[in-house]
Amino acid sequence: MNALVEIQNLSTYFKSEQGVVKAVDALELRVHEGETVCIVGESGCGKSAAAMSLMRLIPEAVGSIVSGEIWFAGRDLRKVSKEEMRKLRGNELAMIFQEPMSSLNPVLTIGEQIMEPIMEHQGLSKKAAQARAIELIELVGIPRAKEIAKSYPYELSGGMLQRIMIAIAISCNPRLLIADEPTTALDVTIQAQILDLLRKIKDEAQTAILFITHDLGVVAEMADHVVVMYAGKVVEVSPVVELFEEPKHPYTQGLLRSKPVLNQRRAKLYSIPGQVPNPTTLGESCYFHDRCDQCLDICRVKQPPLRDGGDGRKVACWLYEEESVRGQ
Amino acid sequence: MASTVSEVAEVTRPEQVALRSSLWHEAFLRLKKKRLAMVGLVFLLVMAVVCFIGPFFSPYASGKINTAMINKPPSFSHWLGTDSLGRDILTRLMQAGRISLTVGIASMVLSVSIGALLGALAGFYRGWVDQVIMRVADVLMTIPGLPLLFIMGAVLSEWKIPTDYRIYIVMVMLSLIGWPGLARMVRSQMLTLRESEFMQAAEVLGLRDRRKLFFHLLPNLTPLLIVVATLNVGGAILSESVLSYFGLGVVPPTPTWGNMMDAANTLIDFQKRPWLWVPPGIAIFATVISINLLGDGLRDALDPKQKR
Amino acid sequence: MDSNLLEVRRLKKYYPITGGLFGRTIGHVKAVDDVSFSIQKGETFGLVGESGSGKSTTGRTILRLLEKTEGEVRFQGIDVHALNRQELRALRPRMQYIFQDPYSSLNPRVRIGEALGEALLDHGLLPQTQVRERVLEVMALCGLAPYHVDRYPHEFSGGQRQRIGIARAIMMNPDFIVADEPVSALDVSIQAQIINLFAELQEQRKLTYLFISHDLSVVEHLCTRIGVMYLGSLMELAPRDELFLEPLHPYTKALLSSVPLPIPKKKRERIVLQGDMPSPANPPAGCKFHTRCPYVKDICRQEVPAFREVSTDRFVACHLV
Amino acid sequence: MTSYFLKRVFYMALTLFGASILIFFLYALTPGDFVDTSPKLTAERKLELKAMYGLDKPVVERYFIWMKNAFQGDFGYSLQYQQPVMSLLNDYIWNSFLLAITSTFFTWLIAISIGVLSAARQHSWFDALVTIGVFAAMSLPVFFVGLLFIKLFAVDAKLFPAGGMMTIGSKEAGFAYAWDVVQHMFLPVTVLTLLSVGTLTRYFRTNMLEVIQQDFVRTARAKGLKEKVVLHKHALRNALLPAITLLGFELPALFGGAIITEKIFNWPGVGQLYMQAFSVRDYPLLMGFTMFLAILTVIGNLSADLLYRVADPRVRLK
Amino acid sequence: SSEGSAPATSTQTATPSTEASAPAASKVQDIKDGINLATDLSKLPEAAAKRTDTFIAGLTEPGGVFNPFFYHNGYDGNVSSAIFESLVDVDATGKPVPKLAEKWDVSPDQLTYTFHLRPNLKFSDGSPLTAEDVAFTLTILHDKMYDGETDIFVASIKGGREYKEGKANTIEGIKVIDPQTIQITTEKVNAKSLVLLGGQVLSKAYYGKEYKPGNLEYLRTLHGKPLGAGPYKFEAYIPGQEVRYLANEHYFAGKPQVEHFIYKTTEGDALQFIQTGEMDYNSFTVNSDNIEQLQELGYVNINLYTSSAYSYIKFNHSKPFFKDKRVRQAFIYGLDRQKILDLTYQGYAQVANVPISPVSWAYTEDVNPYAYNPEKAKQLLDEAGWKPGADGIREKDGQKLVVHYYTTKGKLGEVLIPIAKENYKELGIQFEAEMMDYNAVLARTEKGDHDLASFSTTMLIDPDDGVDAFSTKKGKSGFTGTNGYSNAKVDELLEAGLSTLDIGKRKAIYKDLYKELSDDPPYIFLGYRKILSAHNGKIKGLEPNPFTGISTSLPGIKFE
Ligand SMILES: Nc1ncnc2c1ncn2[C@@H]1O[C@H](COP(=O)(O)OP(=O)(O)OP(=O)(O)O)[C@@H](O)[C@H]1O
Ligand SMILES: Nc1ncnc2c1ncn2[C@@H]1O[C@H](COP(=O)(O)OP(=O)(O)OP(=O)(O)O)[C@@H](O)[C@H]1O
Ligand SMILES: [Mg+2]
Ligand SMILES: [Mg+2]
Repeated sequence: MNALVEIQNLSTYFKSEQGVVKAVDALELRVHEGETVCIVGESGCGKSAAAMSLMRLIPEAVGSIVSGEIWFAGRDLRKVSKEEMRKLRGNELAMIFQEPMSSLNPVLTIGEQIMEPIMEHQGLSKKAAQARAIELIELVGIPRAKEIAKSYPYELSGGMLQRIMIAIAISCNPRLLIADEPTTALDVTIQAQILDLLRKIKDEAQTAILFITHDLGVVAEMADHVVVMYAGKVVEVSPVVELFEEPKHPYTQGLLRSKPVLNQRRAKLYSIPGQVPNPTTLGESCYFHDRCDQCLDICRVKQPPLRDGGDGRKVACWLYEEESVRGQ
Repeated sequence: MASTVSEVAEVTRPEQVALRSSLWHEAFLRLKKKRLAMVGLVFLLVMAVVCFIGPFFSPYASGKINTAMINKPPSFSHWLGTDSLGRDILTRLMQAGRISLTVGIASMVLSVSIGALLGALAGFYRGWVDQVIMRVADVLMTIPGLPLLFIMGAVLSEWKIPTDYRIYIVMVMLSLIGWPGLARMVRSQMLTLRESEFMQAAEVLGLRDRRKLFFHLLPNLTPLLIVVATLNVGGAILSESVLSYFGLGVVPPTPTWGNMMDAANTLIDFQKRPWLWVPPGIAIFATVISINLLGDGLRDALDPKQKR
Repeated sequence: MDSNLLEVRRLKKYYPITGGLFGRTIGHVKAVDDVSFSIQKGETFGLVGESGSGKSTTGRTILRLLEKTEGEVRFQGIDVHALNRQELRALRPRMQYIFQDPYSSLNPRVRIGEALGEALLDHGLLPQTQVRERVLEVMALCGLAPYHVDRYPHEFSGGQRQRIGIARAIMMNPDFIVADEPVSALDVSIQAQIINLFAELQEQRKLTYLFISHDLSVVEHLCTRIGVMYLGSLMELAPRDELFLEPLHPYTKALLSSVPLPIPKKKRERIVLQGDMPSPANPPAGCKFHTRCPYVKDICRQEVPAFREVSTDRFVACHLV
Repeated sequence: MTSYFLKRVFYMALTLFGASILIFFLYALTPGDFVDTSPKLTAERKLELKAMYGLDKPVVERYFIWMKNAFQGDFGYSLQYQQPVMSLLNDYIWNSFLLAITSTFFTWLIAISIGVLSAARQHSWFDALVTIGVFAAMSLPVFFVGLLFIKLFAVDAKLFPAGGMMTIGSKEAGFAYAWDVVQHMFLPVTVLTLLSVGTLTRYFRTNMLEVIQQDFVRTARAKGLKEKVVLHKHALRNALLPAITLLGFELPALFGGAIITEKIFNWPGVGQLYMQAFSVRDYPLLMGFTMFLAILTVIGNLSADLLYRVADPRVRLK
Repeated sequence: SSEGSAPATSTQTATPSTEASAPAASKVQDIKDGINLATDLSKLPEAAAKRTDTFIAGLTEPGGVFNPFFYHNGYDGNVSSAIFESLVDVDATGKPVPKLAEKWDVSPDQLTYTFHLRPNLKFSDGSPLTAEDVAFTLTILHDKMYDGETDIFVASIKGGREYKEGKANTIEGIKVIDPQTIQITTEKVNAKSLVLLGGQVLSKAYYGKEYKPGNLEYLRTLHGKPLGAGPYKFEAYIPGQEVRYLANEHYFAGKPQVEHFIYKTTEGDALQFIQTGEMDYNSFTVNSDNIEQLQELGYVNINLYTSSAYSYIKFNHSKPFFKDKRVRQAFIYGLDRQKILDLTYQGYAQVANVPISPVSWAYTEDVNPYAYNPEKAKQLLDEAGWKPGADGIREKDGQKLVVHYYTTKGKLGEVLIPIAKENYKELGIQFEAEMMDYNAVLARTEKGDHDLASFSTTMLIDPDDGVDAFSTKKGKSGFTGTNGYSNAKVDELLEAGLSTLDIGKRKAIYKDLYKELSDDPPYIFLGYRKILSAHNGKIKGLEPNPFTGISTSLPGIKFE
């Protein structure tokens, strides 16, 4: 089956005063039509950078995609012109961000902000766009849509704003919806609502969703496939059930073990020692080696490749390599 | 927050133990990377050194009037020519630089300290302290600067201050005009800072006001103060020239860049004797630019949140 | 109960709302509206609830970082809100606060060593010469290395900064600490480290915590008793196990069922609450939860349910229980 | 109306009162008075005249007399011009106003355009050039730029008139007159604009830089909007809002700051009047002028504040 | 600027100098006093060449009070002088000549003046000008509410005081004999009375309609629409821009040939307007730079003449060290005045030694020239008991010889200060200078804060105007004030100089007076400078006069 999105060997580097930050390093990613893929990982591991690379929204002044291919519906997004890319954005590729409050323009009305992409991409008249906007507001489950359309962002709660963001994102029936931590800033009860809504959209429109989060609970609820990232690299790729049942990479294992889980109280939480490495001073070693409790000699000198286990799972860890390969 | 990662890792590296970092030292390191700012800094240093030391090497330092050498264009003996009284322009330019730089810097220091202190007090204590300070600031801001300078110039000369101190009067005048704008900015920053979490933390610790004010709040104003300060230096040098234009500045024969330019304030000199006004013009221009470039760089460099 | 370290009685905190073209006061945000509870020495009292439910306001009003509107806060029998500035300052070392955001709660221009030691100096608790020693000692306790002492906050990671925040709080040997969502801003892998540190310190120093969080799993892990807040009021208050095993209030139930569990494909009975939390400036009449309650009855719309003790040490405010 | 408004009005009154006291007493402290400037008068004659003008009364009393009249809208007669201060200001103020408004307009127009462009292309050569240009504009003394322009554009190139507000002796009216004035305005407006555009450009550039890093700009781009729309509709609007408050300070400052420009270009503005009044210590006129500026400032501030409240939905509807 | 054209003095022209320009080594050729004709009229800018019925002159800042007796701004005086005509005028040496008055008789006791007006005089509106109008004009000058700068009491008209104090309804000394004759009786002989009494004439019909003693308020509304009998009549005033005139067809000497006349408001040396041809006449700071520029233009007539004013540095005579005249003499000997003038005016000024300009009939060179002589100065100081102290500064009775000098901003100050500092340092005098605005200098010298302060007189018509400040009675008022100079012989001579109208006798008296003043100097006389103006070479008949500027020749100008 052909994937809707296929990212190969994508690297995005940022320039910082300290040096080059390899925010995304040889990323492999595949999203099929109607599928939800979750990217998990700690803050700064490059999740957003990956999403922004896909949208080609990395600000030129600070960073750029240095290599790789981004295939979207048969086209390499790295090769399309700026103008074409712009026409894709908001149309076939849509994105929702983490902070709904700051992601909406404070001085424009909600209605206006929803109408913009509709008018831009679908060429609807102002009137028609207005009607469509109100429809969309209702669609994402907000009552009194007409009034809401006339209000300004600060007048709405975070949950409502995030729904507005979703309304904007789905306004042009995108084929891929990228959600960058859409619920992190929200409360659990609101999060439940939003997750419900996203599931509904996915089911109804067969929209593919690239869902970024660091909450394993959300991953378990939303994902079909999971991509675990660490320091810009993919360390594990797996269907969701298998991942939670049998995490392979020590980092994934650590993550799962260190999260306190409701109704599963333990006397002491497991904690991964140390912290995420500085992205500018990464060497040749496995980036996780100094926090890993199963660290091998080779881990300190060589990076493990992302190996396809054949069962639909991939992992980048020397523990799963043949002894012979390891020995090299 | 995107800034975490880069700051994290080095901490774990023991080889950095010995490096006792200082904010200023770091700031300097950061500053060194900003080319424009360094150009500004180097230029200012050179300018200062030349102005303060240069005249000692000049054969014309006494400023003696030479009727035989009036309005001569640059030549080997007078590198930048002579003025309408036959004085060496280069020497005067350097002597003027001393005064102009001093006026600029001193009035900046004065107005920035007054503004920062009053603004900080107003923002920190609020209540009547705030009311009094801000109302006075309002009043001063209500009256446009130039008319106020005229009056003050006339009033201050009445106070029989020896003419050598006239320059200090000029500085005081400029800073008396200059503080309210800054005080407002400082105050509004203080109001924000006051509510910041780290100030809440200071409150939890039960720290004294003095400590909160001078140890926690004021240092956080440095970026603002630096920007304002650098703008002020340029502003003060220019204002001095305007005051000179109106005869309220420093008394001749003491030269300043401002009154040197003003001396060439006729169409004739403009057309025929560029050596009279080009050097002081360039001096003011370059100094103001340098200071502003330096200030821009410094502000960025002093921001500890900016990564190296 | 004389083992009560802290007693909060009918505490209210209203913020005035200004607005309109001319910025006059047009109403009040009832951030904390009639909250009562007590905390015993040595326990960890958890306060959970959604954003805006008034958890932080409660915590800050207890420590008098905010002036109360009404009610009473007694700390070791002392009425905190009746003290003058000097007395309050003298009381400060005994009760401390840990902030949610480890980034903004440290002054970016003050070295860690100074940030930790300054209070000791300012209160004259230790002579200058011994301060550094003590700082290093506490830093070690919180898992910070001695060489960190002369660094600036921006040179630390989030987890380390939160350790610094904790170190600062315990520096003066307080009896009581309000921890306001201390792990929410941290990464999963770091969260566990900090939660463990809280537990360790409590054991060693016999600390009493008021632990504020919106993450029920964290609260479950750390707290002995838990209060559930909604719109400025306590809905339910119970010992941990009872609350998690048998929640009484419909809100507590909904909250518990909303937490996503890291167990894929597990089918749970889920209560998805509709709508948002109403504005605390204009709370619904009757039971504040009635607008979102799946079991709402007529009485809920009319009468405010009393916050009553339904069994030993279990309190709930619901007409249906 | 509401307490906020009342408070503002009260502060305005307080500020004006403070300003009037300050100015009056400063003027009183300035050596010399109107009568002293007359070179030909005998000592007795001077005393007579001082009594006639009330200059012999104690300062405090003079202040209260002035205050009382001012309250009744009577700013007195100019000593030198023998005309009511108000009608005198009226003769000159509009000329200054014309200059001030026009140059404010261009200053903002240019500052906004350059600010937006250079922020959009941060770190480009254009941006660097703008930075230097901005500082350059901020570091030249007015009289210098003024003279330079007269020499270059009026005397040498003969492109524009050298000064004044209309062709001498011109009896044109209507459009021809307007065109004449526009030509005469060109140089002074350019100078004024040049001198104030720097600071404002800097301000807008910084503002824009801040705004374009905000999340909602990213959202706008993610929506696939044209870059022009992103910059002008989304970013600029947000960058403009806080600047409204600046506008309140701008205009009065321009009046005060145009004094030199008016002098150099022979513009029949109020700055000239002020200078003249100051040199002969024409107190009623001086007080009238400064109070005019003070009132302008205070009203400017208030309206800018109100405008801001109307323009910014966040403040507006709360 | 107006300096060259002011018949009345402006408050500004009294400053030592408001000019600011740098002299150059003199390349100027063939420039002589008087009018230097244009060399190349073909260079005349188009704008100027086209203009044939409008004469445009530059004037700094007229203010709108166009009444010769009420203005407070000298430039308003210039504006008025084209509109109003006087009975008696003065010629280029300051001697009275007939104007509206055909002739006048002075009684043998020199107390009564009878003016005979020309026949058929008319104001510009066609109404007749009679002796009644003259009487009215003199009367309102005596009104108790009169606040102008004309001091009519100098003439001591009989009954004037009574009128002012309200004790009389008319002034006894003013008698209208017939419409063409008026007789004025004074109580005291004063050589200046003739010109004062024969001043400009206001129309009683126009200005006197509402007049009641003690009420001059109504006049204010007329200041902006003047009516007189001068060569031009007022057309319009555009504040800050220009004053426009039309030729007066009722002018006694015939309607001027140039129909329009405009005073354009300009600032400083407005050379640019001459260069663009927008203006026909303007005056300039005198220096070789300006002259050279004007000569280069080629199409202007350059007028150069010596001013009737002189500049000086006044001593504060209340200061103990100036009580000794040897000290004052030393200050004069020790100051290189020639150098100061040379640097300031580039050869267009001469050192002054008497308080009257060389253009006046009273001028003499028969006094001590006080040539620069530091040795002599030192000797005088030694004699006076001022001995050099350890730091080189002279002292006496423990007091150091430190003098404070006040001046206004300007070229003269810029040159004088460094030179004086140098010169006086050599003598052992510490010289401290300060610059302030004119009004402040005035106020502070009046208070006696200064030791030295420099000023320039206004235009001096009568020699007495240059010396009256030295009278013991006069004392300290104004910029001429001496703060206590007193010399019995001077007083006597001053009195004598005024008490005769005979110029021959007066000449002798002033000569004695100048000798005495040279010996016991009240001031350091600095110099007489020249006045420079230029006008479109196409214009003929324009001959600026040191006393009245361009107004005298206005009626006769024409375009070639
Ligand atoms: N504009 C930028 N300039 C320089 N470095 C950047 C920039 N944006 C991101 N980075 C760096 O790139 C790396 C990846 O950042 P990214 O935002 O993709 O992380 P993330 O996984 O989305 O984290 P979070 O969970 O905090 O959103 C980080 O090290 C970050 O510091
Ligand atoms: N300074 C303030 N002025 C006005 N209203 C405020 C202020 N601080 C908080 N509030 C309001 O009071 C209510 C309770 O706020 P509080 O911060 O206590 O909630 P919280 O439970 O801590 O929420 P969170 O989880 O977001 O921290 C909220 O509605 C908030 O908007
Ligand atoms: Mg992210
Ligand atoms: Mg909170």
